[in-house]
Amino acid sequence: MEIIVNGESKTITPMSVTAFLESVGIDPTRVAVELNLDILPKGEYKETTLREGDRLEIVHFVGGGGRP
Amino acid sequence: MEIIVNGESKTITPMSVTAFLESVGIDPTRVAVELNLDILPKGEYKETTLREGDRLEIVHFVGGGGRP
Amino acid sequence: MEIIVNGESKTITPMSVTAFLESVGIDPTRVAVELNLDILPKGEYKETTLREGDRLEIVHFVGGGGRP
Amino acid sequence: MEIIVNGESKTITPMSVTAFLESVGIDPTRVAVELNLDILPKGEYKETTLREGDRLEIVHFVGGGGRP
Amino acid sequence: MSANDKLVIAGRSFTSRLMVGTGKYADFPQMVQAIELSGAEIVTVAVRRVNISDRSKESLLDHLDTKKYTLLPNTAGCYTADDAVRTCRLAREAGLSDFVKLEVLGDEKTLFPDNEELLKAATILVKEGFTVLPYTTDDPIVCKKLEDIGCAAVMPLGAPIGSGLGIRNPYNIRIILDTVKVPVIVDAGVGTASDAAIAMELGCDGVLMNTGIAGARDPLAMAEAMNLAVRAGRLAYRAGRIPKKLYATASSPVEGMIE
Amino acid sequence: MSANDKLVIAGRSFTSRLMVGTGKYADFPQMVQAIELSGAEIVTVAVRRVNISDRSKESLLDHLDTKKYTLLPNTAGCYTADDAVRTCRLAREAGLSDFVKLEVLGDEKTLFPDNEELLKAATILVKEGFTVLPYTTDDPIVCKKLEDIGCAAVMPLGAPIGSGLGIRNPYNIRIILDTVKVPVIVDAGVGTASDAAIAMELGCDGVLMNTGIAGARDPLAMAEAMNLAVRAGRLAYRAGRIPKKLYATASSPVEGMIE
Amino acid sequence: MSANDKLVIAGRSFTSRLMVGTGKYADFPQMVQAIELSGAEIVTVAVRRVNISDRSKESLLDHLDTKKYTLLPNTAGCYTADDAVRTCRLAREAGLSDFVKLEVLGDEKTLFPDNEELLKAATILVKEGFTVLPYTTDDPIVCKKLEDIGCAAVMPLGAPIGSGLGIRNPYNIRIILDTVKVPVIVDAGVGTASDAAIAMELGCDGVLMNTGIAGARDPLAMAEAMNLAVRAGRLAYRAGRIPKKLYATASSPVEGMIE
Amino acid sequence: MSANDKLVIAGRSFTSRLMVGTGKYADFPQMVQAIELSGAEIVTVAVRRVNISDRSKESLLDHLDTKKYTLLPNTAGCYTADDAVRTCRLAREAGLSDFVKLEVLGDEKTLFPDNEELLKAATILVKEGFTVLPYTTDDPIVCKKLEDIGCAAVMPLGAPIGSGLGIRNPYNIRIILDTVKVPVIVDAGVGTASDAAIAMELGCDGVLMNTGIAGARDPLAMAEAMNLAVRAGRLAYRAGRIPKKLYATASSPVEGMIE
Repeated sequence: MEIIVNGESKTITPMSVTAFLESVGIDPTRVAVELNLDILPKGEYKETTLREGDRLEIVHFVGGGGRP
Repeated sequence: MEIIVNGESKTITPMSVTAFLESVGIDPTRVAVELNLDILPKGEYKETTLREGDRLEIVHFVGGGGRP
Repeated sequence: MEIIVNGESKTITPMSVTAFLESVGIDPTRVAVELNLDILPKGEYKETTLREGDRLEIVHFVGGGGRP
Repeated sequence: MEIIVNGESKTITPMSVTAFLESVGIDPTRVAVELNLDILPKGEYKETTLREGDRLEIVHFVGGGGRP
Repeated sequence: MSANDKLVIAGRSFTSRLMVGTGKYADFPQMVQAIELSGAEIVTVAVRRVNISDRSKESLLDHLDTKKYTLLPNTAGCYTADDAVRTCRLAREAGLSDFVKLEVLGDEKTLFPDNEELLKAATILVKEGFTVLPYTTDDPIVCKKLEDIGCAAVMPLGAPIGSGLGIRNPYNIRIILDTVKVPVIVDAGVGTASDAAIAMELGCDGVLMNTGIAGARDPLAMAEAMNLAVRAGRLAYRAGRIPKKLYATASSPVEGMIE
Repeated sequence: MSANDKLVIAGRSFTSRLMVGTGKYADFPQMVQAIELSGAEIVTVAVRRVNISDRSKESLLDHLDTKKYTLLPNTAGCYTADDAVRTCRLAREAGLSDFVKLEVLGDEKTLFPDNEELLKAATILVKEGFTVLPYTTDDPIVCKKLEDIGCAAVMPLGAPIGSGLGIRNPYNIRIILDTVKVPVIVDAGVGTASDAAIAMELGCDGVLMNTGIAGARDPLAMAEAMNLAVRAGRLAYRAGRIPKKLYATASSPVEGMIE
Repeated sequence: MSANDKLVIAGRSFTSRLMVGTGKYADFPQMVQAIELSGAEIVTVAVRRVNISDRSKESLLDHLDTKKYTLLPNTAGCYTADDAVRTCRLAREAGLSDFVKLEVLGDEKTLFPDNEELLKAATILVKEGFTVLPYTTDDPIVCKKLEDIGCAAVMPLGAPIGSGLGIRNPYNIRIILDTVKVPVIVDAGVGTASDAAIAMELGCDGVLMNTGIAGARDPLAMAEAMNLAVRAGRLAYRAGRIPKKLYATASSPVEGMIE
Repeated sequence: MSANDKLVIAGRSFTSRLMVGTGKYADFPQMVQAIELSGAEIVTVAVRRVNISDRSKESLLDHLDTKKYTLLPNTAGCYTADDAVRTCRLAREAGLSDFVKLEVLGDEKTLFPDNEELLKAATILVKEGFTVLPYTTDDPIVCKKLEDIGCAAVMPLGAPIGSGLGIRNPYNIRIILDTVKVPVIVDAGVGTASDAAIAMELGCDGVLMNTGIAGARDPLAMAEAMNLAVRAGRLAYRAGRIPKKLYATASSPVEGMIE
């Protein structure tokens, strides 16, 4: 099935968010996840199963945004 | 009857706005009139008769409001 | 004979300062003349005869020297 | 006899500069002495005897003179 | 050269780039003389209730020749968009034109504008066909929004009203000049002639002031000073000043130095 | 009011408080027009050797009406008291008056004055009956010494010659104004109209400039700008500006606000 | 004395009054060293999409000790209230605290804040329990509104982001300090150490910077300089500086001068 | 980095670039503590007559550890070259070194230096083997002459003594830095920490102050502030600040913005 991750479509087999993050090598403690525009609390990664057409935003902290 | 003119109540006999302005010695061409919060066009002064409880605002230009 | 005029040597026949100025086409009223480092008053141009080795400075006003 | 010390006249018996400094309780190592407008080197305090009319300037360091 | 250098606001053109207020003068004759000496063509006036009980007081319009001057009613003293809009509607009815100097103050102490309310009021007034000249802060983003709304000019403050501090932040004024296409008129802060000249040298299209003139020890002399200063600053802006350098070179020819 | 507000130097009075130089113009006609537009009455000129070999060049005096303008010969380019004194003597002989703008430069790079040499030259020239207008730094002590020597005015720099940096240190200028009684004329540094206005607002008696005008993209427009700016600054100084405050108060009457 | 002089934001107290960004460094080790030398306890970070395809890149959190530093996620790059709010929610989920540095930009060129959108976003975020530190202009009215909304501090710019122009308008900053009770932190504009000292001497509670340090030729030396400067400025503010005077008096006793 | 960044004067090197005076303190203990907190290694002292009649007064040297601090006797209060030279000779005899801070004042009101007398005194003292540190104006020509005479440093004022006006003319200081090779130490005018930082950021080699610290409400806090500020300014100067720009660019990466 197809999902959209950070704007790019990806083909995956049905799996939980936790499983997906592992599959792409992302440490769940270091990111925030938005599922179809709503924040997905870390506690719900495990029982949340990704569905066809889901839109995932996975973000983390990067350097920047301070001001001179 | 009673009307409110510029915040102060005044006792008058029923009359047109034109008549009222004359009665208080105001040149209609030099002012603007608001009747119950709506602008009263100069053209309507004559046929507009004041009613009990009407709120009149009569304003003109004064020095001020420029900025240093 | 030789004289030095504004730093350059010039060969002339003995003559007065007035004559010399005319010979080089200078209007005496527009300049000041220094003869051997001393100011030569305009009144003395006529009777002053140039001698071998005399140093003449002839200056005038030019644009400049104001400050922005 | 009379001498002038820092602008004030003082009556003393003939004595050396060292003796005088002791008499007024001044530590020689902490001051500089000018005798009749000439610097008196510390080494000469002992053998220098004060004479009638001598002008002594005795100075030391005080707080001040820095600039904000 | 100034002949063809007009200030154009909403299609109307003016020769003078100085606009003046009518407040704080000793009396009407002094006000009239000062305005005359300032050379201003646009004069701001406030809108206030007629005093019904005492009609003795003369009216401003007995003194100001409305053929000669363009009256610019202002909303001085309004603290909400609603008050300002209402005042503008009254002003249009009392006056002859659609021009209004829109100000919505945020605080009685500093008289800084409340840009949030200002934007609301400007939106309504432009829709109602007013020619809106808004008094605002030296904020390029707000100025751009005012232009996009359809204001005929933007009037950023140089410094707080009546402060006489001049153009506190010429950098922001320059950014505003780079950002909007409508005329930029410095409103508030001018304390002396050089302040007005500096505003014009930055490239502003005009300057509006009141206290700077009316509050001076000699308002008439200051009115004339401001008149000259605005023209001087405009001319200097157009003339193209010399660059600033840490040192420079003599303006005298070096050749021919006596030895 | 300016009618009776004259600049008086050594007993001679002038209506204009702007003095201009004659260097750096494209040609004589441009120079003449610029001087005309500046309104200046005192014009500084340099003293140089006549070119004997080539007499084709026109003379400055073919263009400057000496009935209309007071020529102020300067010692630009002199680096010692002796050179400056010698130049002044020649200038007096070449010209018609005792007025000289005395400058003794300390360094070709910055063109800062050498005050030590300046004081020597001024002492000699005053003794010889010259009316000495010395170009100096913004140093109150040197200015006081120049006054005590008998100079007719002091001309502190606003900034280095040709720098266009304006009045870099108004504090020193103010102290000089408190210190000397002779006229204080800012000489050097003025880059644009507001600089000239600021000098006058400080209380200076005049301003002298050359590059500020001649070096502008449009010298004629800048000459007019400087003319207006000096008058604006003088008027503002005499008018008595409003005090500066962090905030201020509205210039509109508060009574009678609509509710 | 600094011992008991803490910066308190939303009940949390900090010893350092300098906050730093994490952008523009050559590499993570340089960033970490610079932050260390700056003495900052609060560090701003941006929120961005994880790069799914390439996981090689190290994460910021591999380098920043979150026990030692308080991370302050920012909404840099957001141009609408909605984007900013959404970014803050993600930041809270990704991080550990409710602190957010809220910025809503009005324009890509100048990076000035859009205060209208900022006020909308702040209102929503405060309701959702965020501790909001908003980046805004030096506008006292907006700062007061942000305080009234419930922001934990206000962060007016000293000058445009990355401009290095310092505190362009100290007058407005002073008015803001008179107007709000929450901490005032200058954010943006600091180019060198004295800029930071000046901000603190005005009475500001802190300074936030990034480019000023990261963009310097030697970021580590500048980080140390800013650390010292902020402490110097704060100490000077508390020490109570001498008044400014046109002249003054010698600091040496006059009695006992040698003759 | 500061480790190897020494101030070298006449072959002697110092770690601190701050020099302080000893006047105007409440009492000796406060003076000693302030000097300690300032981190200064060079301390200026005045030379005065011993009070013969009343020997009760403690001596400065009872409090200042001359092993720890280099005493720099000054000629404060001298108005002629002769007085200054005489005072220096006495100072050398009273003290241990050839270092003297030479000042010859021109006027009791402003305390500006008299450079003409200063140059005379400096010439004599250098011949007599003194290490001369002259207090002068911000005049590049005089500074060059002082260097040529053989002075070990030049100490231009930032502003009049005790004025607290800071560096009034940074342009002149920069020109002086371009003109001389000996250390340039700003002496006089510093009123608060940022003033000291600015002096160092200009590239000056050091700063000397007294009233700025001693006159503060809390001299100890200000002493520490100045200590930090001088180090901050020096570090910033060496770090190489970011350029100033009218606008700038965000310090956050644009790629990866959430949509």
